[in-house]
Amino acid sequence: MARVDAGDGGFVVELEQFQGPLDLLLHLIREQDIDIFDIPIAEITAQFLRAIEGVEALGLDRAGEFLELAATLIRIKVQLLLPRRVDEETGEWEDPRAELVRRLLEYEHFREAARRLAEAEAERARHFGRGFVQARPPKPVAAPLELSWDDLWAAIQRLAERTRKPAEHRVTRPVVSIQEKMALILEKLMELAQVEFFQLVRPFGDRVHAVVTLLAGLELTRQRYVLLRQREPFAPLWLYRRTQGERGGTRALEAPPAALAGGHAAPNGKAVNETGADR
Amino acid sequence: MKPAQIVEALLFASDAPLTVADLARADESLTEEAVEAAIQELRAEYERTGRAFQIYELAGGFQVLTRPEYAPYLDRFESVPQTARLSMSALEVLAIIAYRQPIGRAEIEEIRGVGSAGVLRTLQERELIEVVGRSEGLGRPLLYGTTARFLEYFGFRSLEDLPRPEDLPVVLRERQGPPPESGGTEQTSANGGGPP
Amino acid sequence: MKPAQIVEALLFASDAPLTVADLARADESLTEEAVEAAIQELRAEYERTGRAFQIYELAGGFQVLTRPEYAPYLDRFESVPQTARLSMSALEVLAIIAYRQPIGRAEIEEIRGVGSAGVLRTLQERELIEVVGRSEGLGRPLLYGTTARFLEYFGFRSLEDLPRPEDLPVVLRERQGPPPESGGTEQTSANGGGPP
Repeated sequence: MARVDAGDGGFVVELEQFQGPLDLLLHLIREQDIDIFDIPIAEITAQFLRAIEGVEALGLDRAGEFLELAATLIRIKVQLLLPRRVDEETGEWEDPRAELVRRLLEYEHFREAARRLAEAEAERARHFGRGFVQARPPKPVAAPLELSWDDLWAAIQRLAERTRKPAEHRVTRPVVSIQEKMALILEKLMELAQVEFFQLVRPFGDRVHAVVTLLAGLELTRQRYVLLRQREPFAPLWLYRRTQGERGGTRALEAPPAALAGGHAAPNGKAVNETGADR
Repeated sequence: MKPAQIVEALLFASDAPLTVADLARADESLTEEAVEAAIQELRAEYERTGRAFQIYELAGGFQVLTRPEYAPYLDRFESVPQTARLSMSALEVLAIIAYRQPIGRAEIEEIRGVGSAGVLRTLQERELIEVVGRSEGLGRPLLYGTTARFLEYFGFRSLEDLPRPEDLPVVLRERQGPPPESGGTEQTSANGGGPP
Repeated sequence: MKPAQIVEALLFASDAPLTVADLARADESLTEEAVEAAIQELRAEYERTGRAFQIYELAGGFQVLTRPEYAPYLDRFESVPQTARLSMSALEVLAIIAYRQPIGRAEIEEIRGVGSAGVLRTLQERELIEVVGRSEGLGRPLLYGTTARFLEYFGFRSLEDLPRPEDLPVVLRERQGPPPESGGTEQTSANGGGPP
C-alpha cells in the first residue's frame, strides 16, 4: 500500500518506511538533489500528494500528520503565486518557504543524530557484560527504600497528563476519509451553486476535517467537478459547481467577476489565484 | 582467535553455567577436547597471574566466579547502604491506590492503560500496600489499600493528611456514586481507609 | 591482597558500571587514586595476556565487557542476554532529548512533525530517559532528560561523547517573530546546541 510509481519522477516510495511527513518530504528533496533553499514547491507538492495517496491506511493520527504538511505545502504554493511581499525594514523578500526550510533542516539534523546513535548502539551491542554475577549467595535484605512525596507527586502529574490525552483524541478525532468529504462537497453543490469552504468544515470544528476537506476539494477540482477560488491568502475559499457541459471546458459557472480573468492578477490589482490542478 | 579466548568470552558473558558440549557449539573449529584443554589453560593462567576470579565446575557446567577470599570486600561493598528507588510505574500505582483505595487491579490497570501485576507485587514486598478485602464483583477480585508503613514514609498521621490540591487529576479524585465499570466495590473485610 | 585484585573482584561481581568512588568504598586501604592506578594496571594486563574482555569506561563508571571481536560467537548463544534494538522513532526522540535536554513533549513533536507520546513512554520504561522537571510554560509540561542508563546503553562515558553538533547537518537559526503559518513553533533554544 501507499506505493507510488511517479510517472515523471520515476522513483518509488513506501509510506510506511518514513518516520513522518518531514522525513518523506526530506527524502523527496534529497533523492532528487533539489536545492533545499530553493525548493520548487509546485513540483514537490504534487509529488508529496501523490506519495501520500492511501495515507488513511496508516491510521488516523499518522494520516493527519501527513495531511497537515500537505496543507502547509499547498498554502506555501498559493503564497508563491502572489506578488512578492517585501519586508519594510530589511527590504528583503519574505520567502514563504523559509519556515519550512528551517524545520526541514532541523529535522534532518536530528535524523542524522539518530542515525549516529544507531551506530553507537550497534557498536555497544558487540560488547557483553557479565551475564551471571552470582559470585556468592544473594543477599536476602533489600536495599532501604528512598521515597519522597515529590516522587509520588511527579507520578500523579504524569498520570494526569497521560489519562487526559487519549480521551480528547477519541472525542475530537472521528474517522474522516477524503471520499466522504468529496461526497459532502458534491451534495452541497447539488443544492447550491457555490459554497464557502468553512461552511463545510465548521460543523466538525477540527483541523483534520479541514485538511481532509481541502484535499477532497482539490481532488474534485482535478476531476473538474468543482472550481476552487480564493481572492487572496486567508480570504474565504469558495467552491463552485461545474455543469456537465463545462466539465469539458475550463470556464466556471457563476464564477465571481474577479476570477473571470483566470490569471493571477485581476484588473483591479487584487491578487487572485486558483488552487488545485496540481498535475 | 584462540579456542581459550572464545571459551573465556562465553564463560564471561553467559547467563547460566555452560557444559563442554555447549561451549563447543560456539565455533566449528572447536571440539570438546579443545574446550576441555582451553578450560585447563585458562585455569592455570588465572592462577599464575593472580586473577581475582576462577573457573569453577558446578552441577550445570562451568562458570566464572569471584574467588571466595574476596567475599569480605564484596560484602563490605554491599553493606554500605545503597538506597533503592521506586520505578515510575510503581509510583503511579502507589498514587492511585493511595487516593482511590480500596481498589482492585483491574481498575488500576484501566486507569493506567497497562498491566500492573508486577508492580503490585513489588509494592506489597515493600510493605507499602496490602490486600484489604475483596470486591463483590465478578470473581471477587482482591482490593488493595496502603499500609501504616506507607503513612510512615511520608510522615502522615492518617490518610486524611494526603494532600488534595485543586489540580489533583480527575482519575485520582474520589468517585461520586458507583464506579462506572464493575458492579459494586463493596468491601468485605475491615476498612481500607486509615492505617490499622 | 593487592588493590588491583580487590578492584578486579568488584568489577567482576557487578553487572553495571561502578564509579571510582564506589570501588574505593570496598576497603579502607583504597583511595580513589589507588583505584585509578589499579584500573590502569588491570587494563594493561588484560591487553598483554590477550584476555577476551577489557575494562571500559561507561556512564562515568567502569565495567568489564567482552571485546567486540567476540560478538559473532556470543550472538549465537541463547544464554547470552541480548537486548532488543531501538526503533528509528525511538532513536529520533532520544537524539532530540539528548541534545536539547531538558525538553518537553510538545517541542519534540514540533521538531519531528509527529506525535511522540508512545515513544516517550517506551523510552521511560527502558530507563533511557526520565522526567527531570517541569517547564514554566502553560500547563507546566513535563521536561525530559537522558539517564545514566542512556550513556551505558550507547557506550558513552558522558554526554560529551555524543556526536558533535558540528558534524551533523546544519540547523538554521530560528526566524524572528512568529512563523507565517501555524504559530505553533515555540522554541526556546535556537540551534542544535551541544550536550549540556
